[in-house]
Amino acid sequence: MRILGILVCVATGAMLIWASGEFPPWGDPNSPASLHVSPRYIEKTMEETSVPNAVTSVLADYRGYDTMFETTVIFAAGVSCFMLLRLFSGRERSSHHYRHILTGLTLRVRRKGKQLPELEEFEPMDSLWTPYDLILRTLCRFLIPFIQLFALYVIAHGHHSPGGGFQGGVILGASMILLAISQDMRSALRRIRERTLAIFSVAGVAIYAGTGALCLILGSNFLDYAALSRIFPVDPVGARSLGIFLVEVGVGIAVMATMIVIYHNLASEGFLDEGL
Amino acid sequence: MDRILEVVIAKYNYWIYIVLMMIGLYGVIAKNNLVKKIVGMSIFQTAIILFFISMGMKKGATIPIIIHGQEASVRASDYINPLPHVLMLTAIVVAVSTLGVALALAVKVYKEFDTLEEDEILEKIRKS
Amino acid sequence: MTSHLPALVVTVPLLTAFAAFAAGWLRPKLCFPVGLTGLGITAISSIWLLAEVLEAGTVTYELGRWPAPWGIVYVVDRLNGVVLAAISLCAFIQWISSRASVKSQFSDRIGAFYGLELLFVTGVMGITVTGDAFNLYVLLEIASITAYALIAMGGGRAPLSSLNYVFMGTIGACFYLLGVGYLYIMTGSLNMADLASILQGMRSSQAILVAFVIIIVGVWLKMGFFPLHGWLPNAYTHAPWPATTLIAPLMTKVMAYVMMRLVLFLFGPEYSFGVLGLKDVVVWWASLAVVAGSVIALSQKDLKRMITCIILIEIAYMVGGTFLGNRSGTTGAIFHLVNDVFMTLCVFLAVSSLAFRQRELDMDTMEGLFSEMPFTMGALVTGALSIVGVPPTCGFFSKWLLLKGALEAGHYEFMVALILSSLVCLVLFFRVFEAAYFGHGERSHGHHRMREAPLGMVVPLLVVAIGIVALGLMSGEVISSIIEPALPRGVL
Amino acid sequence: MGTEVNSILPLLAVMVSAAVVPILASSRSANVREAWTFVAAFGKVGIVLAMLPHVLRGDKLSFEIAPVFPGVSLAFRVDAMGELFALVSSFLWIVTSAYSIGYMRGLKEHGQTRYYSYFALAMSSTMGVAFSANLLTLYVFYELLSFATYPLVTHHQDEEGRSAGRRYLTYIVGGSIGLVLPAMLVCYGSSQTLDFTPGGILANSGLSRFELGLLLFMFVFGFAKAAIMPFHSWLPAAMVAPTPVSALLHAVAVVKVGVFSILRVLVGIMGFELLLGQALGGILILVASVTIVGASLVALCQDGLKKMLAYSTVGQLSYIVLGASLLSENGLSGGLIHIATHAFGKITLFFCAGAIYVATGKQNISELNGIGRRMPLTMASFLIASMSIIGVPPTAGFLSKWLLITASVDSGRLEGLFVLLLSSLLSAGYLIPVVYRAFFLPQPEGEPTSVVAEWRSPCSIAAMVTSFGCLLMFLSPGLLLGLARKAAELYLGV
Repeated sequence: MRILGILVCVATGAMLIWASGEFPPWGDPNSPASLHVSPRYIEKTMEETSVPNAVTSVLADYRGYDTMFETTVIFAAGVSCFMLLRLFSGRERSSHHYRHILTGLTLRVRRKGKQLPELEEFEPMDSLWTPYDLILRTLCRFLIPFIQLFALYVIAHGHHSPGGGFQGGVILGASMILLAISQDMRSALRRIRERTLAIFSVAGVAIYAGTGALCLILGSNFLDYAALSRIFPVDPVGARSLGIFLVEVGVGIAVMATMIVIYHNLASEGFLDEGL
Repeated sequence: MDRILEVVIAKYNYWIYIVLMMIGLYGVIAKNNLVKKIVGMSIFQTAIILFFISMGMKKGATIPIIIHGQEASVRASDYINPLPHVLMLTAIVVAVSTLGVALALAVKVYKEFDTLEEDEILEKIRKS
Repeated sequence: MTSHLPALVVTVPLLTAFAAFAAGWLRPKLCFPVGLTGLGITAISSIWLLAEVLEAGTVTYELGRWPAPWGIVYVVDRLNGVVLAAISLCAFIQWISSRASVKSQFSDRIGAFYGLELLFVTGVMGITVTGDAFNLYVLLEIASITAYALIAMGGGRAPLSSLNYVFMGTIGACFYLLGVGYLYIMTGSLNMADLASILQGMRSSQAILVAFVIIIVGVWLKMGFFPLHGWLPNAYTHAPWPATTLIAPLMTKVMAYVMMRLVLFLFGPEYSFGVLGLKDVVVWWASLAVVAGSVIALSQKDLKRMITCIILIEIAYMVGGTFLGNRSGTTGAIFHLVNDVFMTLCVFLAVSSLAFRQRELDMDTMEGLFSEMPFTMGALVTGALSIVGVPPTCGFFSKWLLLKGALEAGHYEFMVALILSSLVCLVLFFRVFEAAYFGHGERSHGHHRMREAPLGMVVPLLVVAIGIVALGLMSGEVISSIIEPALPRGVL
Repeated sequence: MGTEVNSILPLLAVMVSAAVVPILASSRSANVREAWTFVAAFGKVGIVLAMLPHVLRGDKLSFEIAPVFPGVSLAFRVDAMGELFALVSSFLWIVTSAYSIGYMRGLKEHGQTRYYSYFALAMSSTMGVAFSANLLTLYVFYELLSFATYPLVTHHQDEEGRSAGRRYLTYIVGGSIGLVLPAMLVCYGSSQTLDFTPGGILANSGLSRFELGLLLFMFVFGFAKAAIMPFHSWLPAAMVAPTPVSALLHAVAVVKVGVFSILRVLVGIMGFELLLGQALGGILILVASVTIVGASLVALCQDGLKKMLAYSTVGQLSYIVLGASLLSENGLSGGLIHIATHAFGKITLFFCAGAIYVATGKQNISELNGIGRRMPLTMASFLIASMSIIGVPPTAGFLSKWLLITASVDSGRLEGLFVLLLSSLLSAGYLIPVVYRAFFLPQPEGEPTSVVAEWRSPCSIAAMVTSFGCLLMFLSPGLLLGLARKAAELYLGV
């Protein structure tokens, strides 16, 4: 296998190097890639979509269809992880751990045993994650709202600066994952339930596709945001900007929810009770 | 010699991506541990992302966000090519999704066989 | 509304997938009817679209109303029109047929399963309809990721097989992406038609040659073309039946379509067959692949595995037929693609009905099946005869064209391989039928009589079986009015 | 010359038996099944007879099912050759149906529903072959027939049946896919049509003599149903089938479909003129002669009655090929008539063998001592049929043999004459001892001596009917000769 691997790699590499001879040098402004299709995106983005960030306008409008499927890909990945890993009732872990907050004592409760009531003094604990660090926890608690705020900014300001639905959605998702890591998965799940996440993830992509379908219903082509000017008080170019914003929001929601779903399922091996 | 060196330097982005890609490919083909294979796969995908990003570069250009106040006189050569970035945003997402699914599968494989070494798994299959 | 048909055939299953997934959380009972409606609309739209294309010629749809090289366009000509119709019909029929087994196997995650199945259909429909090289990649990944997940649901060794598929599939898709990158860096475009016209002037470029090679190798990886087939038998064998019956007929066939689209339209026949000089090598290789596939199939004991190995043979037919580079060969390959969707569907559905009543499928447990499940076995016989290439089933007519193409091109080795593999398929299926036909009744103690599969499985199955024969009888019409005009001008 | 007439009759003739299959397959009652079989059988004969006047006038009834490739469609065309074959096989289906009832009920065979259904399907396929307008259609029905007869051959579903079935499909489907299909492709490739055309379609193809010869042999051996040696061994093996199956299918339908296909190819695809021009007849005669003599010799040493008849069939089939390969008008019409005469003769012999088996359970020649006294009428039929096979007047076999002999003398093929005479002797050698044993040797002791009630056995009656046919065809050969002449006229332009 090793020899085969080396052979394949050397052969492929040699072929690719051979082909690279014809490529333009690095940073060549006159390469075909820079001359044929892309200039229009840069030169017309303001005129056609009123979005200064060309990446955003290409992403969500010129090639918005790709992006819709990109969101769908991540949604599919989330559904896949859920379907592959999620274990439903009847296959619970044999025991749960609880920690007495004040003393740091840990309790183990068997599955058949009496469940602890929701007490202030005790908190559920992940069996694989024993250390308890007050500073870390407090800091994360403190940080998470700011992270989320920043995420919203990234989503909303994608028209004018680097950012957009994906980036913002990932940050948003990361904040919830941070919560699950710094505390425990059950508290994270209490904030936002599995079912809510699932609905969010599907709602996000549905917002995207729905915007496209709305344009179609309004009599234009699929994803032609200009059609939105018929129901929103904006001109067609502004409608494109608006449409881009709508789909970015959808992307943000979908990415956030999906990231969390993937994390939850991977980290808890599908039990969805204890994380890493 | 100088000419060759010049070519090598002028196109160094391509050499880097090719080397990275071959490392990834080798990992996928030759490594025994499934997670290492997954890592190799990720390197492979990342190399392609690098390739695309590097082709969008233009010397002396800035990021493709139209500077406020200059909307009227936009020249394409002043901004780098946004298209590869867009494409790679998609490719990154795809790579992440593939990675997620692959890891989920690895978890399932581990549950089934109690190991992630491919030869041990094959041994177990042969025995059963 | 008819002008939006190209968008509908992809977005309808997409939206349906979301609806089915959401329904899984809210009202699980709704999943099946929602999907049924969606796929029904898709099937009707794609047939309508085909009719439109036949009448008015190629249909182009600009998504977001951005014109061609800048935005993404859908281009439906006769070639993908007919493939679309075949795929959507196949998905619709499979949907009905797999209801019972999905219900019994995945009742706790029915929404996710159905959602993924619909996303898979979206992916393959999108791959077929798109006119943009990069968009194809994205849709390819949708189809692949959903396929990985669906296959891994089989339990036991399925996750491992699926993981192997992930590795091979990802490398294949990445090769494709890299090739598209090469094309982009050389031309600056991603639109297929635009690319094709720019490539006209770049016949001697090394980079384009390498792009061609890596793209085709990438696609072959996804098709499971020998010797890149390692993932295929395991993945399809270990997958749960509802997934196998959906993925096996569609995935490899759609990739074969992609190969044809790229070879015949993107690079163009002059380049692919003329300039490169690779075509004879590929046909020889395909002949070898046919033989190898036959040998692999012959050595299988398990029925499910055996029929997945037949896919290897069929794929090699299509590669060889395409690269014969003459009219008959290419027509045959395209027609075989369409036929193979239904043939494979028929065989897989039939075997899945057998498996629904009886878990193990080795030859010993087959006895007496003809009298116990006559309709299922009848459909299986029809599908098998079509794969063997017995008239008047459709498989014969495409095989005939392939043979004729091979004869005209002077590739006798491909002819021999085709005939040999037909005989091998005959032997393969004959073993099954013999086992099922003999060993009747009382001699087998402890073997309780089985009932015919439920109506929901038998009726779709019979529809496919009749369809195979009908397609065979209509083959003259189909070839002359759809497939022959679909060929690009350069194919002589 | 006649004209082409569009007519749905050929399609009806083909479909009438397939149409009753659902009824047969779904009915639980034996009476209903048998009644419908008869309806279909009489319907079929009726339709075939309805086409007879057109054919005798020289018209061709044609019907196109579906165009398939440029220049080729799935289509029927009824001409004299096909009509002759269709007439014989559809008429014999009626008789066989009656016989089947007696046989299957008498032996209480299992799976009778399946039996009748596939029998009807097989008859449809046979008609399809008879009426095919081109080689592709013929191939379609040829293949259908192979698969429809498989369940009949293996009806008993035992080990013997399994191996016989394997051999059957291996030879027949292997031959058709492995040899006929590529040969057909070459024909299509070089002439863009597959229609059976007077004078053949390969005349201007520019194929060399070697290639033509190869093609010829791919067809002759590929149509393995004709059982030309060395592709004959499926036929004796297939005798494990119930006797009515052996009788109709393996003496009439299946094997005759094989030779009929070869004849069609010889006259309609290759063309006699081309074969004459390239001097390819001689080698074909050689192949046929080897089969005739070889099979007759093997038949001499058989003890199993059905086995012996099977080998006799192998030999007799090659008469037809031999006749055609003389490449003359008389040869062709002799061959065609031999299809009919041999069909009647051989089916009678099989009927008798079956009748004996049903009545007494005996299958071997050595056990038949004195059976003529218990079943005189059956054995009398056997005698008549034997005479027909040997070629003794006043039976039909004489007619065809006479034509064949005249043809070989006319075309100067004395080796043909020699083979024909030798084989007559040999067939006398294996058939006459059976009659002798039956009538002149004493019955072994301890066996019942009571006379079997033959008048109440459908098996024996069927044998008597067909043996009467053997006589009748000799006495009034007008129709037969007319059709054969018409066919020869059509294809050879005499």
